[in-house]
Amino acid sequence: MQYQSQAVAKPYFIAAIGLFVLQILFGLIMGLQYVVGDFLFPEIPFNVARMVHTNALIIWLLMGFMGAAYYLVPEESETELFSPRLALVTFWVFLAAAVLTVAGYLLVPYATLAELTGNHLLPTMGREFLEQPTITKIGIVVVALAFIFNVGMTVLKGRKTAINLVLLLGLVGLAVLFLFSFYNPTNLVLDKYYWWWVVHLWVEGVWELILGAILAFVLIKVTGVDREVIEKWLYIIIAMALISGIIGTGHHYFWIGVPEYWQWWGSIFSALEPLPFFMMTVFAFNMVNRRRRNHPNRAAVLWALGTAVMAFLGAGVWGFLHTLSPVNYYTHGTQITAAHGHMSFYGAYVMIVLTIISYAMPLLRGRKVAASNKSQVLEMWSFWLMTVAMVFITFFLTAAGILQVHMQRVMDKPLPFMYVQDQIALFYWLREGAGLVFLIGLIVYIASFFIGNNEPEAEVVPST
Amino acid sequence: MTALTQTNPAGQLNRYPPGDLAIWIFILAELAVFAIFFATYAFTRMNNVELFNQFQQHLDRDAALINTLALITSSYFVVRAVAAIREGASQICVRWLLAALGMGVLFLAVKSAEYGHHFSAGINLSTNSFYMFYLSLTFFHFMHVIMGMVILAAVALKARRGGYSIEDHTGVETGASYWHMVDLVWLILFPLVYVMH
Amino acid sequence: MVALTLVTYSIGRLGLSGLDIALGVLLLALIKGHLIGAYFMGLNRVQGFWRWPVTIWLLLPGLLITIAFVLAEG
Amino acid sequence: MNEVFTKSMARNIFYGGSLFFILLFLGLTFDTTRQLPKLDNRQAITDKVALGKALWEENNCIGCHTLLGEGAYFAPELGNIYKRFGNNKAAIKGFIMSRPKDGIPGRRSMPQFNFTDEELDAIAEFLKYSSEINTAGWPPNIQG
Repeated sequence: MQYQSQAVAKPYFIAAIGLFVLQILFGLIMGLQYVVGDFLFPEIPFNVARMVHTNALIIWLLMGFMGAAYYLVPEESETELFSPRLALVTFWVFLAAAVLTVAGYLLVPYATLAELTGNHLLPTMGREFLEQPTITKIGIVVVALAFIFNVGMTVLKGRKTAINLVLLLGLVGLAVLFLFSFYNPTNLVLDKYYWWWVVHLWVEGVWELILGAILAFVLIKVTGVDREVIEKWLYIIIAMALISGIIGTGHHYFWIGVPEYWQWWGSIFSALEPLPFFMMTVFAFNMVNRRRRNHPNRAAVLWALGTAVMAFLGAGVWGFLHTLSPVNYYTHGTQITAAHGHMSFYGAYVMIVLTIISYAMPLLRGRKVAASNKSQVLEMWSFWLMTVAMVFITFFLTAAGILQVHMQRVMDKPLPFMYVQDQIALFYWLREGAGLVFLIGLIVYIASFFIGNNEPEAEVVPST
Repeated sequence: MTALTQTNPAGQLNRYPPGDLAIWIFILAELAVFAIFFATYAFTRMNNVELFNQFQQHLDRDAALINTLALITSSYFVVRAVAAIREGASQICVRWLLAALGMGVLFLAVKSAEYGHHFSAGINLSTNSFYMFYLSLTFFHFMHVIMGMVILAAVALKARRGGYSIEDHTGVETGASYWHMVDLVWLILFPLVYVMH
Repeated sequence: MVALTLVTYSIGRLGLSGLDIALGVLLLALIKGHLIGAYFMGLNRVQGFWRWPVTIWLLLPGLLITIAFVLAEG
Repeated sequence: MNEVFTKSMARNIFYGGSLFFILLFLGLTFDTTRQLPKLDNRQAITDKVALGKALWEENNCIGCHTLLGEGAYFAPELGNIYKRFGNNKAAIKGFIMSRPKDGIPGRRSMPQFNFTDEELDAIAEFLKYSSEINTAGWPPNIQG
């Protein structure tokens, strides 16, 4: 750690991991409800568990992004953070808002929460992923503004690198696009059209800038490859991401009541969306192969490479699988979508946050370069457990999805939804099993922070 | 064609195409989009031959001819501009670039007139699948022409200030490569959409 | 180039149709495209990997278009 | 030509390319907005439909169901439920009303929301409106 103020990243990372655990626990509850329909009913109905699962994910990824920004921006700018105090204040505000919101979901019925928070004044609730009460949304905007102000001022007074600028651009885009969550017309088609400006343009647009910037930062640190080389690749990759991703929004506009030309525009551009992820994989492996040094933090290198591979598989391959409109006609809104959603969020965004945590946490905890060998071995075990579990979750959901599509959409005498769900229950059981393995991986991951702290730092294994 | 041949030292082959390699990665991505677009056009036509043939007749082939000639000429001017800067003649290079830009303006003017004609006839993207493809493809290309012209203009401005030399003229080659790509795409687009049936 | 374009144009003007004509027009376009790639873009002076993208780009959609047109006839 | 691939060119492509596609996207959005009145069934939007949509949102129906294929995959698609129930609003109302408070042992069940008759009517009206949006022929069949 080169700058004192980088330390503010630590509470962000810890809170992120905490919310990660919450997310996985509720994921397991939902998984069980898929096969034991009345599990926890009516105390925690499925929709509540799902809100906690998805919102916790979004919040902890945002926490991770913020922590990453607070960690890497001072180092890139070669100056202390503009205001570490502001960063801590926003942290507590953000965490309090998140905890209160989740408590609201769990303690009162959703309709009561809507009433209590005055949803009728500015109705924004009750849309997928944007279920937060309006007041929480306003809180998110305030936190985001304070955060961007803080990071922006730091960049302004310090060195401006490509990584800095791309990260900042991604964060500003994130905040600006979030404003569309306040637009909720009664016209369902318009509602959906602009809802995607938040959801799609986040995950397949500006978040990719953040992802690219963090990955580039970690690769510079762990490989020692020349900054010029890494930064120009960063630009090319994010250029491809936006070029394909912006019009690629069209792949959500196939069946929601907008003109049919979106089927063509959406199919053609989203067919290119795997390209930036493919380039990212090539890039990450290339840089590691051209490394100038062997970094003692082998776990961080593993996470970085894992991100590139899993993002390509989850977002690229599994996305392409059902992105063409003639295919999507049958797969839209089935377990295929769920399969893609799981692997792409894990591969692209969960793993990049875990990458930066893996790189930064030992330094934030007072190590010079890396954690002890023992901690790292545990961490790498958790990497494999979670990643392999996620691959299996994706396989099982894909299998369930294919069967669902066949029975419910393709067969001559299509079967009703609930009947089909019973038929494919086996795969939901298997998915739940894989989910448990994921939880074990997560426990091992957390253990890696507590075990091996008394041992000496890992040293570079000289390579031949 | 010999007059158009590049003025590199004879017999020497390069490892990389002229211009910055980054633009070539971009060009490949763009070409890929157009290739998919062309193929989808052809396959959609396969299922609606009648419709496509019927409405294809409504297009203005005279305008398209002028535009094809405009783009080819313009590309040729750009080749001359690159040749000029390779000999260090900045001001000649600027003149050729301006000439190329002029042809670009001609293209835009003719194409805009065509669009004006379509729109006043109430034709839009949702009219039928032929017009969907015709308008999408040509408009997407139209925007590329504008983009290419912005790039050429930027290059011309820098050249006018003497920003390029015999040793360092990658910028000119980069802009030129992009412009040729725009031309290349139109060369396929023209027969495919206007003529073939 | 100009001459080839004029041929294409007159085919359009005369309203000629049919599979062979259409494919002939396509062939002319591919030749023109190749000339652009080889001479204007200067790819005939490039060796190795980068020499081929434009050629491949011409051939691949060319092939697909041909298939589609042939199938449309049959 | 010592540098075949420069950072500044990569940066220019990023900014130029992104701007280009943002403009294209806005252009398509503009055209979509102009075409929408013909497709989105907006003439059917009444106060009742608006109330129905508000209830749909404030009870987080999207947390289990999909609507035009978007939402959760735990319960059936509702974009065409009006048609699946035989264009019968009473059937929709009856189904929502009849959900047992404590669920069905071992099976998935919709919660009992205790809606008033006016609210049920509004929800049914909202679902009727949704089913008449022009969705390019989706879903493939009545099962959603």
